[in-house]
This record gives sequence, C-alpha cells and structure tokens, in this order.
Amino acid sequence: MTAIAAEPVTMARALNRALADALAADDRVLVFGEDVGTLGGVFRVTDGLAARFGEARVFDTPLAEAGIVGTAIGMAMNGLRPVVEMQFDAFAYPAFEQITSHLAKLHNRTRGRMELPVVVRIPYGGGIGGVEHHSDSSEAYFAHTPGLRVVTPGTPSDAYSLLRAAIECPDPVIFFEPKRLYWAKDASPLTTGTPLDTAVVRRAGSDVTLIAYGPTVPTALESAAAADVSVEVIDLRSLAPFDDATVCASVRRTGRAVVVHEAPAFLGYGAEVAARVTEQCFHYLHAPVARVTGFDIPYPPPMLEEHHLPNVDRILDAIERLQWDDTVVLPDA
Amino acid sequence: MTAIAAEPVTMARALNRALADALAADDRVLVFGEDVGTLGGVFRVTDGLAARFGEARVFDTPLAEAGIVGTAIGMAMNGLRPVVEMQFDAFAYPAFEQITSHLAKLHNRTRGRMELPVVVRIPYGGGIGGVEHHSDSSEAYFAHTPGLRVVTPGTPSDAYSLLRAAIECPDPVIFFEPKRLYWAKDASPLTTGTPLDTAVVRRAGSDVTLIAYGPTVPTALESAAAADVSVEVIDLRSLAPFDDATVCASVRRTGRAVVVHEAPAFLGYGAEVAARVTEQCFHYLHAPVARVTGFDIPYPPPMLEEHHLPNVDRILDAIERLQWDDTVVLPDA
Amino acid sequence: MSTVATPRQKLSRNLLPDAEPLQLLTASGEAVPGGHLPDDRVLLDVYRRMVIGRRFDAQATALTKQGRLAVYPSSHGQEACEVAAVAALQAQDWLFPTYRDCVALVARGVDPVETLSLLRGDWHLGYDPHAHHVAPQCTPLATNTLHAVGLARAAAIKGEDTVALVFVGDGATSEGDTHEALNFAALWRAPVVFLVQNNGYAISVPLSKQSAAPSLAHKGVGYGVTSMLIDGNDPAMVYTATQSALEAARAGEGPTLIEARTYRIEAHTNADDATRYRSEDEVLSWLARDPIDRLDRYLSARSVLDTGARARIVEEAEAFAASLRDRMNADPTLDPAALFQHVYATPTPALRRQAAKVTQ
Amino acid sequence: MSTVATPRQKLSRNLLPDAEPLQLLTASGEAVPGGHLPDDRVLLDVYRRMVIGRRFDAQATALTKQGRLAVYPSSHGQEACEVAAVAALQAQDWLFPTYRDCVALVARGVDPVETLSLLRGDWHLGYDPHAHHVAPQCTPLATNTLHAVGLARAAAIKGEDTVALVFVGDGATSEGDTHEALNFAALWRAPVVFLVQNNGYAISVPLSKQSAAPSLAHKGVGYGVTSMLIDGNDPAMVYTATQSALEAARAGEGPTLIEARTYRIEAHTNADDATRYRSEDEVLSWLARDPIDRLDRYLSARSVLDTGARARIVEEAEAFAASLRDRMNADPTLDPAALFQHVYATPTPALRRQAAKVTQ
Ligand SMILES: Cc1ncc(C[n+]2csc(CCOP(=O)(O)OP(=O)(O)O)c2C)c(N)n1
Ligand SMILES: Cc1ncc(C[n+]2csc(CCOP(=O)(O)OP(=O)(O)O)c2C)c(N)n1
Ligand SMILES: [Mg+2]
Ligand SMILES: [Mg+2]
Repeated sequence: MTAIAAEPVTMARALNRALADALAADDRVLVFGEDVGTLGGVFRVTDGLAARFGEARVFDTPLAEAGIVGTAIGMAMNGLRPVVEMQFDAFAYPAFEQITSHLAKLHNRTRGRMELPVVVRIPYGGGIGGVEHHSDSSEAYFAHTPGLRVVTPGTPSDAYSLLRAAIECPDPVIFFEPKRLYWAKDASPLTTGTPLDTAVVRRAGSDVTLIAYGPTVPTALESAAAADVSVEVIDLRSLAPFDDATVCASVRRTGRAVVVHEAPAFLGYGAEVAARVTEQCFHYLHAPVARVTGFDIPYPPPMLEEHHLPNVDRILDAIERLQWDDTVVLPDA
Repeated sequence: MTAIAAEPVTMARALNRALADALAADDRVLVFGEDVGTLGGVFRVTDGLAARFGEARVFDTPLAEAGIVGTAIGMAMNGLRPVVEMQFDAFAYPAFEQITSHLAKLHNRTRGRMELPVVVRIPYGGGIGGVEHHSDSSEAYFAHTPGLRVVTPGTPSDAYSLLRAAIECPDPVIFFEPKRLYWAKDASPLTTGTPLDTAVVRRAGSDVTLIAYGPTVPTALESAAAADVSVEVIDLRSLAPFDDATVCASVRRTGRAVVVHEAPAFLGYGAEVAARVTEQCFHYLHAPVARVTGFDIPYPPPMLEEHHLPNVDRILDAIERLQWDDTVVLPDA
Repeated sequence: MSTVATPRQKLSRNLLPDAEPLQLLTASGEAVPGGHLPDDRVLLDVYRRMVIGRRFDAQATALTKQGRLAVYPSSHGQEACEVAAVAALQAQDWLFPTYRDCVALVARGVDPVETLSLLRGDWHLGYDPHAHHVAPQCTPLATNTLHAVGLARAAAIKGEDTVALVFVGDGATSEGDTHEALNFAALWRAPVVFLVQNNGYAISVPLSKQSAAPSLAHKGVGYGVTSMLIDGNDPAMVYTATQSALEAARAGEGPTLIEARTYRIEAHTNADDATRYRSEDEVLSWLARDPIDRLDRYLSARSVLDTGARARIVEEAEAFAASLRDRMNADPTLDPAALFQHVYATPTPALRRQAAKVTQ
Repeated sequence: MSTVATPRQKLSRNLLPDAEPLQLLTASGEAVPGGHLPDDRVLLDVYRRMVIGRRFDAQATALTKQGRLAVYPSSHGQEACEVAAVAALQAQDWLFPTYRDCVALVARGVDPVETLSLLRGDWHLGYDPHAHHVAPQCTPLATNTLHAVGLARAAAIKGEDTVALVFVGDGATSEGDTHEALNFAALWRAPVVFLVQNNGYAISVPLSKQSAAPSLAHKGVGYGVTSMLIDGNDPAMVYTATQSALEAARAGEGPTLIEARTYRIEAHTNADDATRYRSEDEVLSWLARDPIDRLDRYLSARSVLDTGARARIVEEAEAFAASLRDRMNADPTLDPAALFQHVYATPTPALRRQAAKVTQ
C-alpha cells in the first residue's frame, strides 16, 4: 500500500497515472491501440505516455480491433504484458472472436502453461451525449465468458488501484472505464493493493441493499442520500468473479435489494445478480430483487438518452415498491 | 396450418424441408454460407438445395463470417430474404459486430423504414463429441442484444415450423439448432403456423415447473418421467422475446421452478429466467428458482463433456433440493 | 437526382494501379494535356454543389459551437470526392456513406436537416434511405463495405441496373471487413465501386502507420479487383474515374477500387485538436491544392464561370446555409415513445410495458 | 530440434510474385536447371521425416476407425509443406500450426500422442507449447496469424533472434484476421513468415470460390509484404523458400507471404465425404505429383538414398506408428477436476464449489 497523491484527480488522470506507473515499474508492459500514442487517446487517458516511454512501448496501431487484441495475445505468449485500448464499447465487437475464443481460453487450453496477462481497456456507457455506437454497455457479453475477469471502477482511486491490479494479474482482464466518470474527481490517495475481485460497501445502511457498478455508483449514492429508508450501497467493482460474500452478507441484513446498471435488463448483469442473490438469500428477502436498468432497446440517440438511463427517481421508485407494508416474516429470518 | 408429413423425420431433415419449402414459396429467399451448396452443409441441413434451386439462390461463400452476415444485411436492404449459416457456434463470433451493431439495429435506426428479414442459422451446443470450439452455447450473447429474435427448436416439427416462421418474420432471427438433436426423430406432421414467440408446455405437471429449450428439452422430459413429484415441462422455443405468460402461469401453479441449459450459469440464459420469474411470481415461490447448467468453464474436451452437461441426475437432484419439507406458506399464496 | 450525361469515359482497367495519382486538372486548374475532361455542364454542376457543400460544412461546424449539433466531422477539402463521385451516380444507384460524408448526402439531394439528425442527436438517422438510395451513414468502420456488396449482389440477382458506391476512409481499409468485402465483390463480380478517401489520417494516425503498401489502391490486387489511384482533389478526375468504374460495374465487369488522395483540412471533428499530431505547414500545403479553387480556375479560364455566375452560386449557398441555420435553431420534436416502436416490426409485450414507464 | 545448416539461400524478394510456382525439383524428381538445391543431408533428413509423417498420418486415420480419435484431418499429400518448412526452422523459432498440421508438429519433435490429445479429446492441447516453441493447433481459422505476428513483434522488442512461422489454409486467407495480420506484420516489419498451404479446398469449397485473384501470393502486394508462389509438393523448394524467408525476417527485412500449391489427398477429415465435391481423376492427377516420391527419385538418382537406407527409414516409420498405436490403445487418464483448475491462474471460490460437485 504505497500512497501516491491526495489532491483531487479525475478518473482519466488516475488511469493515466496507473498506466504510467505500470510502464515505469515493469518494462514488459506495453500500451497500444488506436490514437493512444501521439494523440494520447480520444479521452487523453494515455496522454504523454508515448513521449515519456517511447514509441516502442506506447504506440498507435492500424485501425483493426481484432488485430490489436490478436497481436496482444501473441505478445503475451512471448512474455509481454500488453494493455490495449478499444476506442469505444461498440468498437470492441470486431475483436469478439479473439477475446472469447482465445484471450478467455488459452490459459485453460494450455493447462496453465501459458498465462495471458492482457488488459483490454474499454471506455463504456452513456450519459455523455455520444452518437450511435458510442454509449453501449457490453459488460454482460464478457462477464458471461469463462476465463475473463471483468472489472469496472466507480471512483478515481479505484480506477488507479484496479488498473494497477489488472495489469499485474496473470489472467486476462476486460477493464471497463465508465466514460461519464472520466472527469469525476476525488481526493483519496492513489494506492496499490486493492484486490481485483472484491466489492466494497460505499455507504452503510440497514433497510435495503443498492448494488451498482461503474457509471451508476454516483447515482446510487445520490439515491441513497435522498431515500427515506436506510440504504446500503455496494460498488461491485469486480463483475467477474462476483463477490458473493460481501453482497449476500448485506442482503441478509437488509432483506431487500436493488441492482442498477445502464445496459438493457434482459440478460443484463442485473439478471445474474438477482438470480444468485435470490439463490443464496431467498428466505431473507421480503421482496424480489429489483432491477433498475436501461430498457431492452438499442442505446438511444443523445437527445433521448435521459429517458433510458437509470436515475435517482427510478431508483427511489424501485425502493418504494419493495413491499414495505406487507413484509413476510420468514421462520429463519 | 398445412400438414405436410407424418412419417418420422430427423430434425436435420425437417430443417432441410423448411428451407426447401421456403425457397419454393418465395423467390426472395436465398441460402448461403460455408459448404452449404455443393456439399449440402457439414450436417447436411442444406442437402440437395443447390441442385434443386440453383447456384444463384443456394451457394457457397468464401470463408468469412462477417462477410456472410454483412452481405446478407446488404441483400436484405435490397429486398431479399437471406438465410445464412454459421458452420458452428463459435464460428459466429467473427460476425459479432455485424450482428450486434447492424443486424440488430438497422430496423430501429431507420425507424422501421428498412426491415431486415435475415435468418442466421447457428448449430449449437454439445454432446456430440466435438473438439474445441464445436460445442459452445452462445445464445446469451444474442438474447441480450435488443433487436434480435432468438429462437431454438426442441423437436423436428418445431424445427420445421419455427424455421418457416423465422424466414417469414420481418425481424432478424438468430436461429439456434441443437446439434445433438439433428438426428432425433419425431412423427408429428411438419406444419406452418406456429408463432415465433411462444413457449409450449411439453408435459403437464403440478409440483414443479421445469424450463428447458433446444438440446435440453429431451433431458427435461426424461427427468420429469423419472421424478417422484409431478413435473411440468416447458419448452421455451423463443429465447427472445421471453414468453412470460406461459411460464409464469405455470410457476404460479406449481410454486417451484428449475431452468436447464448447457451454457455456463453465470449470466447464462437461466439467470434471466430466474430473475424475471422471481420478479413476477415471488410470493408463489416456495424455493428459489434453481439453475441446472453447464459450469462456469470453457466447454470441455469431448472425453470430459459428460461431467459438464446437465443430465437427469443433476436435474432430479435440483428438484429434490427445492425445500419440499420446509414449505413457507405465504399470505397471498 | 439524376446526373448530367457525358460521353462514356473508358479508363484502363488494370490490377496494378498507376504509381502516380491520375489527374485531369493540375493543382492550378489547367487541363492535363491529352486528358479527356467531362463536359462543362457537368463540371459547372459539380462546382456549384461543391460550393454549396463547403458552405453547408462550415455551417454545420458553426452549429456545433452553438450547441445545435453534438459533434460534426468536417469534410472541408474533400469536396471533390464528396460531390464529383456522387454526381456520377444514376438515380437508381445506391450510396453507402460514412459519418464523414454529410456533404455527399447533400450533393445527393438529402435534406440538410435530415442529414444532420444523427449528429444533432434526435435520432440515429434522419432521412429515408429509400428516398435517395442513400444507406444510413455508417460509424462502425468498414462495416458498410459489406452492406454495399450485398446490396449490389442483390441488385444483380434481381436484374436491376443498380450500382453501389461505398465510401471508405484510409484507416477503415485496415479493418477485416474491407478485406472480406473486396473478396466477396470480386468473386461475385458485384456491381460495386469502393471509393477510398485517403485523407491522410485516421483521427490522429497518419497513413504511414496505417499501411506499408505502395498505395492503398494496391489492395485491389490481392482480390483481382481493378484498382485506380487518382488525385482526390481533382473534381474532373474523381468524376471521370467514378463514372468509368460505375459504367464498368453496370456492364458486368465487376468491382473497382479507387484510391482518391485528398486531405482532411479540419480536425477529425470539432472535438479534436489536430495540432497535437500534424503541422500547420502540412495543412497549408494542402490548402494550395483546394478542389474548388482548382475547378473555379478551369471553368473561369473557359469562361463557363464568370463573376455573375459565381456570385449567383455563392448567393445560393448562403441561402442554403441560412435556411439550414434557421431550421436547426428550432428544437427538434422528440418522441421517447419512438425508442420502443422500432426495435422490432411489432413491439413485444415487454417493450410496450417499458414504453409505458417512459411515456406515462 | 535444430536444423542442418545450408548455404544461405537468397531468393528474389519482390512484391509481385512470379506468375508460375517456383520449383527446384520437377514432378519426376529432376533438379530444375540453374536451381540451387539444399544439400543432400538436409534433403535426406526431410525425406526421412516425410516418410515418418505420412506413416503417422495413416496411423492417425486408422485410429479414428478404432474410435481412438474423435476426428482426424489428414495432411496426406502436403508433407513437403508440413516437413520441409519445419525443417528450415531454428530451435528458437516458433511454429503456429492449424488443426491440419499434426505432421508438422511431429516433424518439429512434438510427442505424437501429445500431438493427438486435441483430436482424441482428453484435453484441448496435449503438449507444452514452450517445449518445442509450438503454439496450440488453432481451429478458429486465421486467428493464429495475429498471434504469430504478436509473438514475432514481441521477440523483436525483446531483441530475440526468433522468427514465427504461421501456417494458413487457402480458405483461411478469406478471413479478416489474415488481412489484419499481414498489415500489422508489414508495418512492424515483424519477423514472421506466412505459409499458405493452398491445398485447393476449404472443406468442400474449391479455390475458385475462395478467391478471384491471380494467386493467393498476390495478397501480399496490398500490404507491401514480399510474396512468393511456389510448388508446395516440391520439398526442396518449400525448404529453400521458407529458409530464405526466415533468414530475411531474421535479418530485419520483415515478413514474407509464401503460397505453396499443394493438394489435400484425403477428405477434409475422416468424417467428410469428398466424392460429393471433387472427382477421382483430380485426386489421381495430384497423386502423380507426390512430394515423397519426388524426393525419393532425386535422392536415389544421386544415390544418397539406396534400398538399404530406404528400408531403414520405412522400418523407423513402422516402429514409430506401432508405438503410437500401442500408446493410443491405452485409455488416457481423465481428470475432471482439471476442468476447473486452469480457467484462471487461481480458481475462484465459485469454481471451487462447482469442482466439488463433479469430483465428489
Ligand atoms: C470499428 C471502429 N473502430 C473505431 C472507431 C472509432 N473511429 C471513428 S472515426 C475513426 C478514424 C477513421 O479514419 P478513416 O477511416 O481514415 O476515416 P476519416 O475519419 O479519415 O474520414 C476511428 C478510429 C469506429 N468508428 N469504428
Ligand atoms: C472462423 C472459422 N469458421 C469456420 C470454421 C469451420 N472450418 C473448419 S476447417 C474449414 C475449412 C478450412 O479450409 P482451409 O483454410 O483451406 O484449410 P484446410 O482445411 O484446407 O487445411 C472450415 C470452414 C472454423 N474452423 N473457423
Ligand atoms: Mg482518413
Ligand atoms: Mg485448404
């Protein structure tokens, strides 16, 4: 746990620091992708890295996502630790075969003789007024794929520590960066040492557990502050694997749960949360786990996205509908 | 409802008939993909079609799945109705971007001015001793993608009627064909008229609802026959949209539910079934919806797949664990 | 909007493109000796639409500053490709544009406000693709090349006299889809023309990091696709090459790949800072090869264009821009219910329930 | 297993390949006048490994009939590519094979039973990739080309003297990944050699439906990748071309694309019925160009190979096959617990719970 900075930094800056520190700490680390070199990335997350570490370690690739991930796999087979960027969520889809058929499977295929310490950074989510294909939330595709770790930070300091941990992890990590939080600041120090697979209770509460991740964490905290019941807010951070212990302990205490995300509800990440929390906490639940999510539609155009995105009203509304009046007292509750 | 044949046919043959009848009925229908022409498909599903309908309507393409789906989209933009084949489940991944960013979205993008009546046939699932990449179940990726219909038959007669309906449907349909049932026979007549979006009760029962689709339908029926409680078996047929009415009506009657599929549990299709059934039937449920699925691992090699695939034992075991003794009586149950 | 006819231009159709870009007009607007230029009426029409196109482009950039557009990718400097290629299309032909090609849409006759819906953000597409045979502007790079090949193949199957013209950027040529599209097109002898607008950059990435080939036109060779390398700032050359390729496709000679060398004068979009990756001198050197000036000089020298005619065209462009500005200053009517209506041909029960939440 | 050294073979390195396949040995085994052949020791070693490889291949097909293999894709007829290309590799070089290339693995020294684990079905891979620098045999077509380029680029970054040799089928050249791999390789001047085994078919689909280009070697042109078209049934030519390409890569001259024209004598796999899509005559015409006979004639004429030596090699091959048969007749030890051990470097709690269900 080495503290690094305590003045407020944005998430974009925290990620930039994480990459810089990883490049400085381990010369097997490479950073590449579209516009990550000279330009410093369209979100400036790689700003200054090419100048500092040189074209050989931080560079622009041709415009080909399968090529970026496929060559990263080959580099990892030869002992390097590539950190690649998919410029926007929807533009990771061309790399889908390389990710699902190789990145996720090569370690298992070789019985662990080949590790694939590759990090695929994907800016994701909406709320930034992006035109079509620039606001997707594709975490469910990857979280459903065994062999991948899927991680997403909700704060700048987590962005730093989780990205450092992802780069040090021997497993491939899909690292989802919530675009609309790139400019969010916090002042907690940038430290290493956060495990890659644990959720965190962001706010303690006793009546209901509100489960969020990435872009919806601030929305969840706002809702908790505005609610007239006591809301515990959990930031999952790790989508795969899922931290059953932290989440179920909370739900068993509160007896109610709401999960929030931007992606469509149908087979969205909240489906797994609802299913597994219910499996493990059934007799503690006073109401079904509620899902507050994007609708089952293609991501809307910028002027309509406000209707699609989970907001405080919809979260409070879901909390209110958790059958507070007709509480069922269960024998073993 | 035009009855066509009543002597036993295999599912492969029923699909072949459906394609032939669709080609004969509508000259906008085309069939293409890898090895579907001269060879008649690696599973012979397109056997004889090129000879009967000619190279212009049934043809082999170069080896490029994005190319197959992408050109199918362009053909549909120009009024044709392509039915394309992805040779095996994992080999649809190269077409993932074309499917998610265009096939699923173009109708919505154009406010309905462009329909995309494209059918993407994907042989899927395991149990056939296939080597790596030949036994994936990728239905969750597509069912999570708004704009796609996802359909999978569990019997030869459904294979016929659902494929005919899929080809006539104005929406794009991902048509999952359970490989291990290609050689399964039934003698019910091949008819048209089955709606594309309804589940069917395959076996009536009163104690527990067993929900299956595609390759696990026969396993579910076997389990029902072997169980010492009364099991109702539902064959979903349509994975997207989900038939809430049929499934929830059954679960409200039985108070217990088990969902079965081959794909990994984590964010597998069963997660959505468990989540939405619990949302709609919470106070009727005596136990959490159980999931009997493949494990959260890459699909095993042929000699180990028996350990991975849901079987009668695991289903009966799940049914037994549905808390029969400590039934919780709910006020409104 | 059908195009003015010219004598069929037959260019040589080789697998290996010429080493130097073909030209009909020099940078200073003189006719290249021996070149057979399109006739004056065609070029005057192209000139007029280029002037209007550039004015539209400037107006669109201005609209981003007023917050009326979410973002705008300018094609300033690429008007020869945007306009002359479109001018060579017949009414029944189809255009497959990218996000960069708003000016091409306007040249094709698409309403400018409908053109800008995508970038304003009221919907993903503002126009009816069937009205002018213009596919939705495509953002996932190179994916539109396959759609164009499929539509062209379908046209051939249906016996239509239709050719598809697809625009691709230099960067997009690196995507696997471009490879698959060229291969399918060649095998099917599909009536499709690939116009690569090589404007030197993919956002910040220069061509030198995109390809090590002698030219992008060389990419046709590996598929058996006829390739041409042309000066993309020469409106006469772009028109002639495109028309020749379109006619060859119509005649059943199959696809053509055209690399048009041009330059993106503005940043990638209004949101981009081009000073981070290229020099002012480089931009200036390309301003000296401006496609509109070039055609202006040529037409003036032939006194097809005089002060009066030029003034009338500028006036028309100003009026076009003014009306665009006014119409864009009105807030678009937004319809959240539409989000649920077109996901499927008939909304599912679940979508109707979800729609109710939003529209209640 | 390091290879016998020969005087460095320098072939011309052009973008445009020759129109006709390069040859050093005619179909009847005469040296092509003016050709500089590898020396006898190299060719005798290649001959020996081809004979063993073909015997291995026949044995593997037999094992499918006995139900000892789930499936087997034969490379009968492709031994010149499978063996001579591998013979040109140095120990530090990496091989990126496809499912078709079991014989290449055996030639590289991979244990034959470990080679067949994938096809027997006890695991997805039986050998340690690091042991002989052989990547897992790749099934998703063309995806291995990108891995080879990445590994080669990493080798250059690390200053290793390593070249990657990747095998690709004629059909796989149509996949987008092949395009992206050639482009990345050219831009990075990566030390990688692409060997396209053009065996005429992708399962049932003939080359004529796969590409309309003059040759697959022409695909290098669009990337600035040096290309060669060679007779893939000429072991001397395959060795010489591969070695020359490997040495060029080692010397920092970048990637090479080699199209080797050969033929798949057997069906796609034991499960395929080739009579549905090709004629017996076609197969016979290729049997007449058999790579092993060809080298046998040449080496015999030079009396490098005589009856005794030939008999010893056949004996060795028989012993190799016998031991393979015996070892394959033993049931592999299966370990269901392994299914959960390697999904991640450290099994997750959920996976440990799931493993318990299976192993209890
Ligand atoms: C598949 C995909 N990857 C990445 C992007 C993000 N992106 C948008 S434009 C652009 C550069 C495109 O360059 P080029 O093809 O030369 O076209 P230009 O913008 O110069 O017209 C990139 C990388 C995208 N739209 N699609
Ligand atoms: C991406 C992908 N699509 C389809 C397949 C199914 N498939 C396996 S082998 C094969 C033919 C490959 O032909 P070619 O590349 O010429 O190699 P060959 O089998 O002739 O050695 C096909 C279509 C696959 N393995 N991967
Ligand atoms: Mg460009
Ligand atoms: Mg082949």
